[in-house]
Amino acid sequence: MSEQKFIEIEVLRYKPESDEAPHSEVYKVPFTDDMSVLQGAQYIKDNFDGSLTYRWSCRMAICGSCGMMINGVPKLSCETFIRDYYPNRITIEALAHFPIEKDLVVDLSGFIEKLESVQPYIIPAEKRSLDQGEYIQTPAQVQDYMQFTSCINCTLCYAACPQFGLNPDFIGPGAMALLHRYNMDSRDGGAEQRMELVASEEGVFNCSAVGYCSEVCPKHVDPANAVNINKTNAAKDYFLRFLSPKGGAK
Amino acid sequence: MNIYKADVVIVGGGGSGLRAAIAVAQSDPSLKIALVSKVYPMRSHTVSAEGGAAGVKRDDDNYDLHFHDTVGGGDWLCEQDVVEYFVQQAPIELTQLEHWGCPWSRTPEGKVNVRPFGGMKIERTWFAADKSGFHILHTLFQTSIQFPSIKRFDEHFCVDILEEDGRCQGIVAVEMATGEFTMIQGKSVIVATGGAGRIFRESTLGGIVTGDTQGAVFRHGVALRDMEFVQYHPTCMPITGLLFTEACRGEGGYLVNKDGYRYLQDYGLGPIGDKPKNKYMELGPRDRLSQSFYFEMQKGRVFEDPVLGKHVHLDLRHLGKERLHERLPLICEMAETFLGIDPATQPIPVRPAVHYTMGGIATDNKCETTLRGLYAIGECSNVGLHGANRLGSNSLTELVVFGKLAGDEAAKTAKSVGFGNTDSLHKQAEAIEKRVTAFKAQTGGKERVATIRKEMVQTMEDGCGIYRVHDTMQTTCDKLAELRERFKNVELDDKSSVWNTDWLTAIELDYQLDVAQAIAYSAINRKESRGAHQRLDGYEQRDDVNFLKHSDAFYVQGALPRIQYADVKITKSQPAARVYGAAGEKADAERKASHV
Amino acid sequence: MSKRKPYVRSMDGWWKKNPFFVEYVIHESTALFVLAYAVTLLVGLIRLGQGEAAWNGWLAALQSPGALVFHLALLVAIAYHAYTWFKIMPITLPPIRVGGEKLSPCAIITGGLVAAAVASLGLIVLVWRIAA
Amino acid sequence: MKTRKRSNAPIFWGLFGAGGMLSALFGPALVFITGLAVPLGLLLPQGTMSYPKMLAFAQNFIGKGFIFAVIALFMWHAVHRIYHSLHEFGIHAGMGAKLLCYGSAFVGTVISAVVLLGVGF
Ligand SMILES: Cc1cc2nc3c(=O)[nH]c(=O)nc-3n(C[C@H](O)[C@H](O)[C@H](O)COP(=O)(O)OP(=O)(O)OC[C@H]3O[C@@H](n4cnc5c(N)ncnc54)[C@H](O)[C@@H]3O)c2cc1C
Ligand code: SF4
Ligand code: F3S
Ligand code: FES
Repeated sequence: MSEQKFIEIEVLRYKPESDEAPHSEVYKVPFTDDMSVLQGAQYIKDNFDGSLTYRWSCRMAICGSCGMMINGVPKLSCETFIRDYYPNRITIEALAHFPIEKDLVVDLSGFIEKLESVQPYIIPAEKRSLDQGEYIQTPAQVQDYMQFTSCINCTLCYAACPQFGLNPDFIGPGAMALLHRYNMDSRDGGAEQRMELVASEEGVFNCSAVGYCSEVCPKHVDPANAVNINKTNAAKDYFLRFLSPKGGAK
Repeated sequence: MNIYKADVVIVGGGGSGLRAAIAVAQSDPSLKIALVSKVYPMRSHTVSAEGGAAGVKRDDDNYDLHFHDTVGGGDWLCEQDVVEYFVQQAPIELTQLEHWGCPWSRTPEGKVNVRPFGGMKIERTWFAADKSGFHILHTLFQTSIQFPSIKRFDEHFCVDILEEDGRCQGIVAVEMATGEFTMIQGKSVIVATGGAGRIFRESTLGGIVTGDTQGAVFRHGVALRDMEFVQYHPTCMPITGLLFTEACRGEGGYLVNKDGYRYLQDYGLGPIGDKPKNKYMELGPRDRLSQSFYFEMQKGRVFEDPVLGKHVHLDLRHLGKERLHERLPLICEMAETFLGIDPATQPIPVRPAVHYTMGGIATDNKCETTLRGLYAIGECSNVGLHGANRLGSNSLTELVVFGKLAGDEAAKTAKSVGFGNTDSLHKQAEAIEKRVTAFKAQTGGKERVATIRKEMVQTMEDGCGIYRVHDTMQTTCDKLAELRERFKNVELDDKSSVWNTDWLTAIELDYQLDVAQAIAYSAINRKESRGAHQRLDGYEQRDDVNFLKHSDAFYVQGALPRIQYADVKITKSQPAARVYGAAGEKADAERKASHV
Repeated sequence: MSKRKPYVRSMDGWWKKNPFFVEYVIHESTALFVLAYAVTLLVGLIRLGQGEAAWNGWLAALQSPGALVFHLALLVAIAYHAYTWFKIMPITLPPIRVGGEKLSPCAIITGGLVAAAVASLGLIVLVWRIAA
Repeated sequence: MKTRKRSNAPIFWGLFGAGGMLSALFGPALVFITGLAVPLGLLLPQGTMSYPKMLAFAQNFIGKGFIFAVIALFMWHAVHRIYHSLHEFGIHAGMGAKLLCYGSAFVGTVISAVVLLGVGF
């Protein structure tokens, strides 16, 4: 047996019912090389303090629940490995820019509202009945939007975006990626309807192209690209609506 | 306690729950729907499904073939009328998903493409790269947003159902963010809470796949059916149990033992062809593959590693980097992140892990349980589709086919009955609140939730593994009884209200212990080998005389579950030997010959 | 009554918390230099409008050591601005497909930098040709 | 659904983008020419920016346009970023800051236009 290795994990704890503000606590956790930071947190919960609270489920970087600030960087804790930090201390904290509900759990209701507001469903360009079978979509047409379908709603990009931190009303990178996904789908004809949101005061112009959102995105969605392409779209729409009577939203 | 009234209450925001919600919303926009889920719907475990969803698509395929694959795969424990309905609805529902935006992978002409899958005779698995479940779930969730009649209760934990006058009349849920209780009164209730695989130790399943709601329903006198059938997936990552999809084998991957030998040919799955052939070798059904691993292990022909333990290799190298990255991007990513392996140059260590619970809340062929007004769908249910062994890619399709059916049925029911008596239901709900809140008040015991859970999952793995014998199953039963006792001494670390997951896991565990008992007792009582239930203690053969039957476990307060047997509906496929590989082909030919 | 009490963290000093943000703030602050240069040119333009003497005065002022150091700083800052401008270009452009393949971010950045190099060289050569 | 106010950012954002691109393409070379090469007499011929030459340049249609674009757009680019930076550093000076930032670019634009028109064609 090789010697048991230990890592120090510093957790930003916050118990709303007894704490005024968050504070740090350090735990010494035994680990093996295949252990993720999420498993580190689970170890703490199972063995030291059952009140430690965090979200998780799939453990395979697909459900989007387990985002945390790990040494200041937004990451999925289930695919971040303790071995990569050893022998230094790991600090974990609730995702930045969101209100902390308890320990590592943040309030996501604002994000969910945004996600709902982008009309993230096919608004058919052309209605088709089920007997007519599937819509024809060539692999190239699929490629136009596929990248933006990969978003797992993990909100790491929100924790990365200072503009969202400064203005929580900003629709933000993740929701815009989803909006763009539908706009780019050949089956969809809803781009005009969605323009109202894109071009609004909560819309894309809050983004100053910091770009960190795309940097941290675990699924390579490139939400910064979705936001910024839509600045151009919104600008076009803005100027075109003076020219053509029906161009764009109100 | 808050009170909310909805026509249809749906518990579970996974693929099946969402599909049902949309069905209700579309059938009548005036029906109010409450969709309750302990996680945001897009976190549901459907998200993890990789391979795809089965439905007849190609010209050379037909319903009959899908039917026979399913029934044979299920070792004839399937309800055949249910399977028939299923195979016919499958392509319709999968096309519906396409219309809602699901990014199915396409052929060069722009039509939906299909891939081969274990146990399926013909390519009929619709897929969206290797993130099929992810795309299905997000498509359904996003589609559901357009229906204003669906009121979501996200991150609300359902602690029990309400029953009065022989009908299910609603549920009680805890809002996780506040710890507050809400009674959601309904005219009909659909349970869509997913599987129970987390009752086992090494599993491919997410932390939410706990099976607690099955336990709640169980306590209301509804049977848990065929619980002994637990599917082990043959290709999982050692330790974490993370899944490498069957599509790896569908695309042509090999399973080799430590001698580099494709050992499946020794277990009735050969011979090896020069191309992957459906139902041969690696494309055999999951139970067979997992069982072969077990024997290889007995023979000492598997790899052993101090960290990874016993395993074999899933070899994808011959597929080439390009094809791997196009068809199996998630697999490449997972192997890279979790194991530091590039599947294009190195074989992947794999072993079997618990993956699916065939058993579940017993329903009729319209998804209704014996408790009127209560429906169950998806992995938590047992409508009779999978029998003793589920074929890969049938369950994603099950979600949409039976989600739709249950939604339509529950909508009909909701329109035909009125609301029950709110006051008396409220009293019931308050009693439930009192019961589950009591966990927090319990002091003085020194048991930890985590410890009991750990022992439960270990004993389930020991006793109800790939192969089973009476003595270890008995040990498991005894251990579960002991844990039941010890559970009374649990003391929580966290007694607060806001986001108290310590408390919620205790509620979960309480129910899980019941479900675990249902599994163990169903298993020990089935004295034969069928599908995923394989015994080595004198019951190695299938016994159609005594056990061509569903086992129904009933809850008995303070005592062991009662196991009863029910007939299987057989319409057109009489039980036959379940054979694969060359033997399977021969049997198929014989069957055909005898039909004409 | 709900016992929730979400805690909102302050954004103070956010830009110090991550090297990525530090870089962002630095490249954003190059705007000050661009403004300073624009004002310098504007002054020059006004002097030009005021006649030859005024113009020559401005030209002379540019030769002062202070002005030279100032312009050296401007050059560094504005060159950095140009570099970062192209560095974020991949996120601002719609996907460009060449023969079905998406152009890589690296190719876009290189393309931008090459364009800037060509433009600069072109400008210098042009000025040189006109002047000669 | 809640009604949303349309942002009028496209105007400023458009100017910002144009100025950013122009300054990225030509900025370094311009600084080099006007601030270093000419004052130090490097590389370029003597009298590159002599009064007659510059006057002619400013009177020429293309030259006028170039000078105007460089000064005005550089300014719009810069003030837009500065305005945003104020917000980023937590200085929410509101309308005042906005007026000051964009106002100065506006004034600069007007002055350069007036001068450029003044030098004749
Ligand atoms: C790794 C993996 C890969 C798979 N691949 C395939 C495949 O390729 N093809 C295929 O056909 N099948 C596959 N499966 C199986 C299939 O994905 C599942 O059977 C199916 O997704 C289950 O869906 P569901 O709707 O029943 O439940 P889930 O998606 O698990 O959803 C359960 C829902 O119930 C909610 N819930 C549970 N308990 C409570 C409670 N107490 N209170 C409130 N809400 C609650 C949860 O929040 C969740 O929303 C795979 C499974 C796994 C694990
Ligand atoms: S865009 Fe990327 S980072 Fe943002 S929510 Fe989606 S997956 Fe997460
Ligand atoms: S980090 Fe924020 S500012 Fe824009 S590019 Fe990304 S949304
Ligand atoms: S646990 Fe699902 S993304 Fe990490």
